[in-house]
Amino acid sequence: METFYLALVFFLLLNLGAGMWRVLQGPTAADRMMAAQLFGTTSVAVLLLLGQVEGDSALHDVALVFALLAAVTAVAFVRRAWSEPEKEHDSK
Amino acid sequence: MSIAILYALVGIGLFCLGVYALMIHAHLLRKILALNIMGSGVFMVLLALAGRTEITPDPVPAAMVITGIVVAVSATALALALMLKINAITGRAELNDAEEK
Amino acid sequence: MEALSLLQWLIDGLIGIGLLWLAWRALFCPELFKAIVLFIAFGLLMTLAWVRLKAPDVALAEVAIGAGLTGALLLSSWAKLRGFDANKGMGAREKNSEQAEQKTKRPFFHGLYAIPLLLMAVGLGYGVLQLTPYATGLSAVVAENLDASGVSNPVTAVLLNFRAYDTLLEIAVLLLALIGIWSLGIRPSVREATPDPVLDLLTRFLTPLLLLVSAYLLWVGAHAPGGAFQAGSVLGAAGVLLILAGWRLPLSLAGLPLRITLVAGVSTFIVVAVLTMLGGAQLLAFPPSQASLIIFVLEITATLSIAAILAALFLGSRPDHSEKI
Amino acid sequence: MGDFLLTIPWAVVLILLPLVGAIACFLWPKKVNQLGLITLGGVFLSVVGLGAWLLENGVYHHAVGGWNAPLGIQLYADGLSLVMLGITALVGVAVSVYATAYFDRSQSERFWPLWLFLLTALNALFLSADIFNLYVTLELLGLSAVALVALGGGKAALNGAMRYLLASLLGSLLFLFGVALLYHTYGSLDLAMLSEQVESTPTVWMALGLMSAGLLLKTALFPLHFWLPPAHASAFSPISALLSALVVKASFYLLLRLWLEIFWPISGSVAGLFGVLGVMAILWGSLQALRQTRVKMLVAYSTVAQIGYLFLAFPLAMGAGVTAWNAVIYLAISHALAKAAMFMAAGNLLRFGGHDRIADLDQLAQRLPLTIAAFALAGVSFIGLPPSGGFIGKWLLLEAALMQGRWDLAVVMVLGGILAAMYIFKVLGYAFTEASKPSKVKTVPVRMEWAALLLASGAILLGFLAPLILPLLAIGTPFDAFSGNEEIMP
Repeated sequence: METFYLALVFFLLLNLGAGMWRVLQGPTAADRMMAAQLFGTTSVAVLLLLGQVEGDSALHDVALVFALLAAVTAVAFVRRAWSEPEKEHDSK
Repeated sequence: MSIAILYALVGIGLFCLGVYALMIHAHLLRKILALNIMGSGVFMVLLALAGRTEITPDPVPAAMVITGIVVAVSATALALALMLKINAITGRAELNDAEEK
Repeated sequence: MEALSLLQWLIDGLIGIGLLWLAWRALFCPELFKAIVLFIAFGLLMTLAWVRLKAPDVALAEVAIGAGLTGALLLSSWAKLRGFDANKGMGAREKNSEQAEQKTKRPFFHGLYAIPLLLMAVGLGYGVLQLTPYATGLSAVVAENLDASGVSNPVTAVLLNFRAYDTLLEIAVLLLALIGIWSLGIRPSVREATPDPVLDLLTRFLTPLLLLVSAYLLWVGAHAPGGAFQAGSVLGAAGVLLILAGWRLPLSLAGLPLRITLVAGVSTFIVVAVLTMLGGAQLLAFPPSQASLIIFVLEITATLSIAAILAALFLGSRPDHSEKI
Repeated sequence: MGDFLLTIPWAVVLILLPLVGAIACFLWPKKVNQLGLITLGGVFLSVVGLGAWLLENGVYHHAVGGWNAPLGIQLYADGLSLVMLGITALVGVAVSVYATAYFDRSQSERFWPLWLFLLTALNALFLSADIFNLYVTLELLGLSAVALVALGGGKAALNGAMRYLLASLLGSLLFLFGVALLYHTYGSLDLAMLSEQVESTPTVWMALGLMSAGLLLKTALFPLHFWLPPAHASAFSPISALLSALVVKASFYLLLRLWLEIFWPISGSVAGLFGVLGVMAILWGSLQALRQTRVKMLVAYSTVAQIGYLFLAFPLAMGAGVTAWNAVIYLAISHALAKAAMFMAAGNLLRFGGHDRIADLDQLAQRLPLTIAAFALAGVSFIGLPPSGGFIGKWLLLEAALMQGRWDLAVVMVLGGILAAMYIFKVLGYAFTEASKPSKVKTVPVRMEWAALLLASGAILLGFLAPLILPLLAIGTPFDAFSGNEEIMP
């Protein structure tokens, strides 16, 4: 079972790589931010799995805080950095 | 080689990347990012090397890293505020040597 | 078993490479916004690394402070940089300055920097590899004295009892950073937050949750990962959320009451220090029988102060001045 | 009564009192001047108390939290810490009195909390014997110093503050890296424990290199001095005085402690490098000072040069031990007094004429005699003329150099003195002549003139006090450990 969980963790980490590609490619700021959010969500899953593997319930707390703080960062992005949605295309 | 050493080496890599970026970038936000990444590198070395053990890891480096993270966020906040102030006055978020003469 | 250990290595290798790659891209990709997003992702991956290194206390602190608040601070500062530019009618300013940045890059000279740094990296790596394979840390001493510390989580014991003096100075550093920022006299950003129904709903839902989690972390810190810093930064995040939602501290509270909250953490430390010394003991020496109570009191005020300071750091200007302009 | 006073833990008071003062100033901005001056008075008395205690009992130890090393943090005070604390209190009182007249209402509200945080950091740093705790005090020191520089508010001050902040953070992180390596080698953060265990391994060398590099950057030794002149010259004058006199010395003190207590047994030979950098700092700093057209810039570059002298002691200590260390501490404290006085005098000039262009000083010798006298007296100490404190320091250093036949270093010391004379007289010369275009003048508060003059006289007086101060340095002498190794050194 442990091996299965760890394999799952590995798979999820590879997924993060895909998310990274989105952060780099954009093309809009929102795309990048969404990708970073996906990063957060996947990490929550990784944390829960690792918590299962190591039998450490503290990791559930980490996952919880992770999920909550990701929401705050997203709000910071929407409120502060994403004020002019139309002009935001930093095509590059 | 153990996992502790692996992470310690990653920490060294982060530290050196940070120093390099700190030196070559002109934009202050980049310099601040560079300092943060350097800091993460040092914290990683500090904590990773505590993992060279079979029993429960040493709590003292963990406490030191938590202290370090708090100090780092304080310094970052001050640096960002200073950067904004410089930008407000000079219109550029860069150090400007000519102004100092 | 073989597969298990291989998987462990693969996971750690992937995290390590991911960290280096993210750091590299965050530092050297041409657009600032992208760099910040990559840095936030870097912080998140850092959290996984701390977990792998069996330091959930640090992971909690990293995710709350390192990734969460620093990320919000960076995003907000970036937006303000653009805001300044826009006010001056230089919408394309950032692009220009970034192009300028590209132009001033002189690869030859930068290569000169890279060589000694590479040597330094190799040297440091060698130094680390020379260490004894087993740590000569303090875990044994900490475990021995844990019973007298008043808490059963060793990291909390170190932070609030064995090395409480560090923590005192550290809260002082936080307070100092805030005072330093206030003394810069930055005008608060003029742009008022427009009301947003979705955000209001989210805030209403998230704020109580953050409060609850903060209280939980504070309570759990005595015997499991958690404690004042983690609780304080989650509470501070609640403050950041409220600020983002357009909520402002009432003016009647923005003066002395706010300042008292900001200094409460460090002041409690000082009061406890003085009391212990008046009792004839050493500075910050807690009698074992009362240690857990003292630590709890210290943690509560520290949590409140840390939260207030972090939220105020995010605001970036004195709240009692903001209403005047 | 005397016994009761000796039971008060003065070292702890020295750390907590300024912190309480800073918080009080933050809470009640209307009363900052009174609160601040009371705090400074208390700190000064506490240093006296600690001195009395040390004379009575020898070295001071305090296990914070009741936990001994390696678990807990140790406070430690010997003669060296006492002298540094004393000079901090002395300069601190003078600058504080000066500041009450220099700053207006809103400026002093911002100045006082930051300055008291700086004082907390300095005192905590001089008293700590734990390398991680030292890292935290270094950060407290760096951030408060940067915030103080930024108070200036102008382009130059903000630029200087930012550069200073970046250099300071880089320095702290280098230091912390060294701390990490030392901790993982020996499992302890306590200076005394580390000094017993340290041996010559690659990891320890790495730690030594990182920590020294970080501290050298903070001390602004040539060629790492780039951040110092802009930061020190663009800050408000009392703040420049604090930075040049005290903050730079704090990281130097730490460097001295580390080398004397941890690294000395293994690394005597590398000290030669410090000597070379010291020589270059003296020459480069003095020549740059000579080229400056503004008084504050000149004084700031003079700091770069004077720091060079402090590093000459490292190579000399190999053969001349205690003499060299005494010399360097004497130089450090007389530089602290004289440089603070000089920056205050520069502040007076700025207040008086609204500028500090050297060429337009316009007969200030007649119009601001006290200030020019302060400048001249401080200059006497830099040049190293008898009977100043600078003279004693240089004399001891020359003696150490000649004892070992290091003629090269002796020549540089003399040359540095001549160059110092040239830049001091450059300012004084213009202060006696009439400028081509007279500028509007403002009155300078009497307090500001006297504060500068008294400190400058202190720098001269130090020359006479040598028989009193040198024995203080011998309390728990940190130089013993090193003289024990004297025979081992080639």
